[in-house]
Amino acid sequence: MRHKLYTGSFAWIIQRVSGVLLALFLTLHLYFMKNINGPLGYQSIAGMMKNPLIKFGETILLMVAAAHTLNGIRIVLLEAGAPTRFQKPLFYLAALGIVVLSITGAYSLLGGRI
Amino acid sequence: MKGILTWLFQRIAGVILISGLAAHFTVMHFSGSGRLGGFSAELVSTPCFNAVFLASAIYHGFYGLWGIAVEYIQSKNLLKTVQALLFSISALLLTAWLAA
Amino acid sequence: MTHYFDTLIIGSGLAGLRAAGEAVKKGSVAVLTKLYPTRSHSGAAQGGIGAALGNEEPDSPEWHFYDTVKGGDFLGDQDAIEVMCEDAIRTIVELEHLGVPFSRTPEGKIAQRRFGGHTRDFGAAPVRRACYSADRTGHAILYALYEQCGHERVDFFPEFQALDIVMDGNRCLGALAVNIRTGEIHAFNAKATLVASGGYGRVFKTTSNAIASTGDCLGIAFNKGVPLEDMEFFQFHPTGLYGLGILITEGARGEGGMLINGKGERFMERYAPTIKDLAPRDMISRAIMTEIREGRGIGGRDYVHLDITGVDKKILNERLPEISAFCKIYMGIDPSEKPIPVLPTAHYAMGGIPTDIDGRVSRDETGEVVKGLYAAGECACVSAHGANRLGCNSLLDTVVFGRRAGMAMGEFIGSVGKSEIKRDAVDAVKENIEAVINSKGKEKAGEVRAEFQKLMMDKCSVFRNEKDLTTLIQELSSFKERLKDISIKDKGSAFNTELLEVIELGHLIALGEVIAASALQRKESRGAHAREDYPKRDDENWLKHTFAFKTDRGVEFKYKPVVVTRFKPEDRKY
Amino acid sequence: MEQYILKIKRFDPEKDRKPRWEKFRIEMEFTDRVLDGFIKIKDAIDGSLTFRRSCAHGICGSCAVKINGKSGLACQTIIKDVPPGEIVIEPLPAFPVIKDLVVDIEPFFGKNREAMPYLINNEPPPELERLQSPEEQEKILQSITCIMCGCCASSCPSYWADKEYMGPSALLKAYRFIMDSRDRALEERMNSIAKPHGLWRCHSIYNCVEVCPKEIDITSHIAKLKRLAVKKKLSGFFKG
Repeated sequence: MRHKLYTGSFAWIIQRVSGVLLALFLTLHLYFMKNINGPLGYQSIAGMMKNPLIKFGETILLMVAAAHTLNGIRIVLLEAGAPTRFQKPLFYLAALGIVVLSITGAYSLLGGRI
Repeated sequence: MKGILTWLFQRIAGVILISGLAAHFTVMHFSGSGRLGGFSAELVSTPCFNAVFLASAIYHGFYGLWGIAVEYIQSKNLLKTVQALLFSISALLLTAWLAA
Repeated sequence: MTHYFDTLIIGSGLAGLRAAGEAVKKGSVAVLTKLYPTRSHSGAAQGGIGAALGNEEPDSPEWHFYDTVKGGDFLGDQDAIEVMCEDAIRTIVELEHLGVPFSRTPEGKIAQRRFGGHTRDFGAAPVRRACYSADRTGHAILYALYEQCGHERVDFFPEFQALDIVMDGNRCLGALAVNIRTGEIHAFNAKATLVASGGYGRVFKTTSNAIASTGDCLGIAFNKGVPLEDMEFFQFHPTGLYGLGILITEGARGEGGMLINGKGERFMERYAPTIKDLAPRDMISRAIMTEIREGRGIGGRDYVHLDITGVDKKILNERLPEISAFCKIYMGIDPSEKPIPVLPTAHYAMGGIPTDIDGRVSRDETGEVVKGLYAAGECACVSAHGANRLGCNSLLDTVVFGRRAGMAMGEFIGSVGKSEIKRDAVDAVKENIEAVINSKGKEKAGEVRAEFQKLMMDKCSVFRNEKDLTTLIQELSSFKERLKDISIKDKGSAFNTELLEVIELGHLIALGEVIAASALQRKESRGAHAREDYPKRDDENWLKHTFAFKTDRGVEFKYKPVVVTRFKPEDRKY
Repeated sequence: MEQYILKIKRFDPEKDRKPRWEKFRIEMEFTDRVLDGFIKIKDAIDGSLTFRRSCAHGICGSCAVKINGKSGLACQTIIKDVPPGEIVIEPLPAFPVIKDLVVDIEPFFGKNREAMPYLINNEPPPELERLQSPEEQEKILQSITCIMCGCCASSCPSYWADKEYMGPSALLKAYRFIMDSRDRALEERMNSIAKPHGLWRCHSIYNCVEVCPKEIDITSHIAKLKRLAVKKKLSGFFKG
């Protein structure tokens, strides 16, 4: 039997996984943007961006970034002195924020504009 | 005493990224006019903003990976190698972008 | 494996650690413990450590001296008591400087509270004498001493259980111990050996003592011909959590708690009109048992209530957090709202290995010493507590006499050469172990132990009489037979706790026999020893210490006069 | 009396190559402790069941095990507080198993020693006690209640991953002395904890707080140390 999964460790796993994904994305993003004038060319990139699969990927990216950001704010607040009794409520708040951001973001990216 | 400032910068970089990302996203993706609230496309594309934003992002990301490496890699040699690799990639990315 | 040390200390409670801190100044020190040093039952001491600091109200070591003599029903050796009470203030200051986080007064001095039997002006009214760290005083001191010892390069051998103390004629050579983790026997050669292995409350069914408090070293020493002093005196703490025996500190009454019977009366007013619920423990335990016997338990049942609902909640949180937690966890009771069901619980052995005030073990009633063997703490009987120990004097005893033993050993090791434990001593211990492992008997250790503890509880606890004690002694001889008939399932060598429990049970039964025999021969009531058939104290015939010896004919007794210097025996009224 | 099933992870180093599960059916009172269950099994069913125990009321810290996936003291876990059904018992995670429920706790104690757990004050001592106001003591009040049972470390994901991480209890120990108004070794202690395998491996996961049998708010104590380290570093900068 694995160790019981508490809110705090759940938040930590999200933070870890999203962090690694974002670092990976950041590296690729910077690499491709730098080589934009290279073999791929701006046009092909711009064309790629219209691909629904890429749009979907961007939505996921937004969700991951939102999760990392909001939970990051939670950790910063807690380490700055927010009392322990707030750690779970803060996580629920962050989770709510992630959901809201994801929905609005997805709507904006996949559909029209806000 | 080791790691105090690097740890602190991770938090500071995080906070910079939050505001930077907010500007980046709002201006680039959500606002058709290239202007939203206090952010403008001009601000977002100034070299200074870019440099700080980029440096923060690279620092935050790679320091995070560095920390994970410290925790999960038991072998001292492997850890050193991985850390050197992380450092090189981040330095390369940063210089390549700042040079432009 | 063989080790050589200047000083060997068996037990890592307060006495052992304090002695180690002292002995390490003069030579190498090994501390053996069958647990980990921080797991010692010293850490469970709650209420306080006594010293006439006078931080909260006027106090004097002389009053402390008097209270201790009177609390011990005049059986304590007054030279030892004087040493302890005079040294108390220095001891507390020393502990404070070592880092013990004592609770504080608003001015930042060490806070003190009332405790049973501690009075001002020779019995006039309760006095604040117990220095405390909330209700975790033992824990706070234990950690400070352990941490300092670690710092001082004392060699710790955790999870090493002593199996034998090796003697060569009248000289102690060291001890044999098993490394519990591997099952390997280690020989510890030492110029000086300190027994600081603590109490043996596990001879009784209901006890505040740890499961590890089995008095192993007393059993070993007794086997080796060392007498045991005053074993009939076993203190029952009046307020053990009903059914569990977990201690509720006297500090709870010191802070204003009171005992209530089934009729809602504060019955201690009848037994000790001056200091009521802060009377010495033996008196309160008897009072509770009397109330219950006469049908005034709560709802006619076998317990009374400790009511601390009147104590300010803030004080409860600050000064008694631990017991509040116990009550919530184990009884589902919030003591700030409901009274706590309590019953006397076997708590402290006044008797033990006889020593002088420097921890040297006596070989007989004349005070002849065993060379190189020392004892301190609950397992020893300097006789600072006489027939009944006052609350908060035990921690004081361990630290004061632990330090003195440490200093004495430090001096002694300069005067003798290295010792060398012979091979056959090791072989004998191995044979004993083999015998237990290979036994094909049909008894189970757990059952034998449970029956033994219940028997001791029924026949030899708060009240005693000749009929019960005689039956008890007869039945105990059958237990010695049953012990040999115990077989175990675990035949391995690594962490074989089943084997060690059988060995511990052997010591418990041996000690039970000594307790019963000692109780039977003392025909008077004094302190914790209450004989229904001899209800009066008899100074003419019994103002003397009992020395029990192991002989082929069974336990035999000799006597040693009580040292009376300052306070002549008087009526013990509160 | 009710029937309970204790499912215990067992390992005998002299017989087993890997741990195995064993189920024991025992009668227990509603108010019994899990430790009472162990003792019942050892006394009546299988004497070879091996576990540590001593005080049986949550002050010695011997009997920490994993109960239904949560690190805790067997003597402080009452049957009625455990969800009905099988009770799953394992040795503490993160420590090497010696036998059955006994783990090697030596490295854990070693890490506590890294934090220099003893009061350091080389100023000449006053004749009586060093004064300490109740407010000053308030700061260390929670931290002194630690019983070194190992529950915190054994449930910390950082501790699981990083074999060199000091762990929550060692950091708490450092806190206890750093915040003690009588201690004079702030610099050395800061050096002993502000290092890659020290303070910075705490990610405020709060598992230690969830399991601590003494209900110590360990994470917030560690967060205070982080803030103190930053403050000390920055003030060092401004002083030159």
